[in-house]
Amino acid sequence: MPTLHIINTSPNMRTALQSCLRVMHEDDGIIFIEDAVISVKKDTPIAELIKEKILTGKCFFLKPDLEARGIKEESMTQGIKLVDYNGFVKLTIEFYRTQTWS
Amino acid sequence: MELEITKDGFLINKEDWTKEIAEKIATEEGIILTEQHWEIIFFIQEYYAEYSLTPIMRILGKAISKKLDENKGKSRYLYSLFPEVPIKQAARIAGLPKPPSCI
Amino acid sequence: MEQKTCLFINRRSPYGSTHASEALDMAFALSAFEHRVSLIFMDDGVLQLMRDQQTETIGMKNMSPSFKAWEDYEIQHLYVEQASLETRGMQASDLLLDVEIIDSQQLAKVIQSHQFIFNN
Amino acid sequence: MKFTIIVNNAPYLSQSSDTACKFAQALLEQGHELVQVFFYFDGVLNALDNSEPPQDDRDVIENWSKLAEENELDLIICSSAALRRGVSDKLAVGFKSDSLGRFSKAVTLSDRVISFGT
Repeated sequence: MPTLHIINTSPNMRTALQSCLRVMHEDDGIIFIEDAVISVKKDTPIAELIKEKILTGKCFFLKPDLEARGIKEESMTQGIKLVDYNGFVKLTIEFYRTQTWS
Repeated sequence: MELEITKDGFLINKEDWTKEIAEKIATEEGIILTEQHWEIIFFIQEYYAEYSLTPIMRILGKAISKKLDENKGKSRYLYSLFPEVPIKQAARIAGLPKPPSCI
Repeated sequence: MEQKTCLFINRRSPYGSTHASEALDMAFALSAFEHRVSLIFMDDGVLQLMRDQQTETIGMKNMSPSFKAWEDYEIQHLYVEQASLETRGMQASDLLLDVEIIDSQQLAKVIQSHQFIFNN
Repeated sequence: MKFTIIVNNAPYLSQSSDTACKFAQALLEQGHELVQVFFYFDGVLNALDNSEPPQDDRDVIENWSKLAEENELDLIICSSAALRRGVSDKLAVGFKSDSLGRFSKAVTLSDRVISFGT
């Protein structure tokens, strides 16, 4: 029964993402919201860190938070998935439980 | 000497507590302390000293059942001694802080 | 009443913020109200279980004795992540309780065996 | 699906309360049930009455109040977290102060419990 991990802080400031990756199961998903959306940028150390997760197709980003921060599609790592609030709700149903990391 | 108490009548410094003060507070609560009361009062004082906690009713009852006597942990027994709100009244008489209202 | 399995993941150091102590209040309450609650300590959260906490000089209530009441509150398990201890130069003997020390893979399994996760 | 949402952060300093409110709105629009929104830690500050944000920015507290009114929601602030922070007498529309016991009941009834913030 996979978990949806919700990351809400920037991986450049906090260790939430690193801790999450350490204890997550391979079937789990991650959604990056709020300040965590900076993790979307391609060719960065963070992009490298989440590379495998992206390959499984279970890396999601909250689009309104990307837009708010002016992050353009062409600067994003390929393979990530964008969702709006409706999509976010659907993910929390698709996955069995959620775990928030700050 | 004027005792320092909170607006709810709980002792501010638990070092101020004496058996006489306990009796005075009990009178205010309309309770005359018997040996049975003292047993519970000492129990929650010891509990607080060990865990820095005044547990909620169900947990206290269980702890009393385990450590004192099965029947004494029953809420009927505790209510017979402290008829309003056992935890709150017993804590006040024992000179402990007001238990967290949340739980 | 349907009982749920609830897991608290404690990642914050005590005293620097209120996370540790208020999270414990919530965990104890959910457990006292019949849910099946376990606690995991990882990252700086392992500091919550450090022995010999002396809080008089910072003027805050010492929260560490309360952990010892975990059995009274029917907390199911207390887990500590090995890697988090190592990173902080700590070992089992630094802790005030006998806890289950588990590695990161085991921790992932523990998460999977719970319905609701609370992060603090 | 039955949801319980936990809001752990105060309004404004963090985005969490905004996100939680938008999430709540979306799930209600999809026809799901929101059993309870529970405010804990500094999240209880979301219930402060009389906040007056600048006119040209969003009003976080009012957004919650509106959502509660339109959907007859329970916005519950934890009474002991609130007491500690001086949030007691007058609460914003839709908010009620109650115990962790009330929250525990919501957990019982829910299929999903989702935390925002901390």
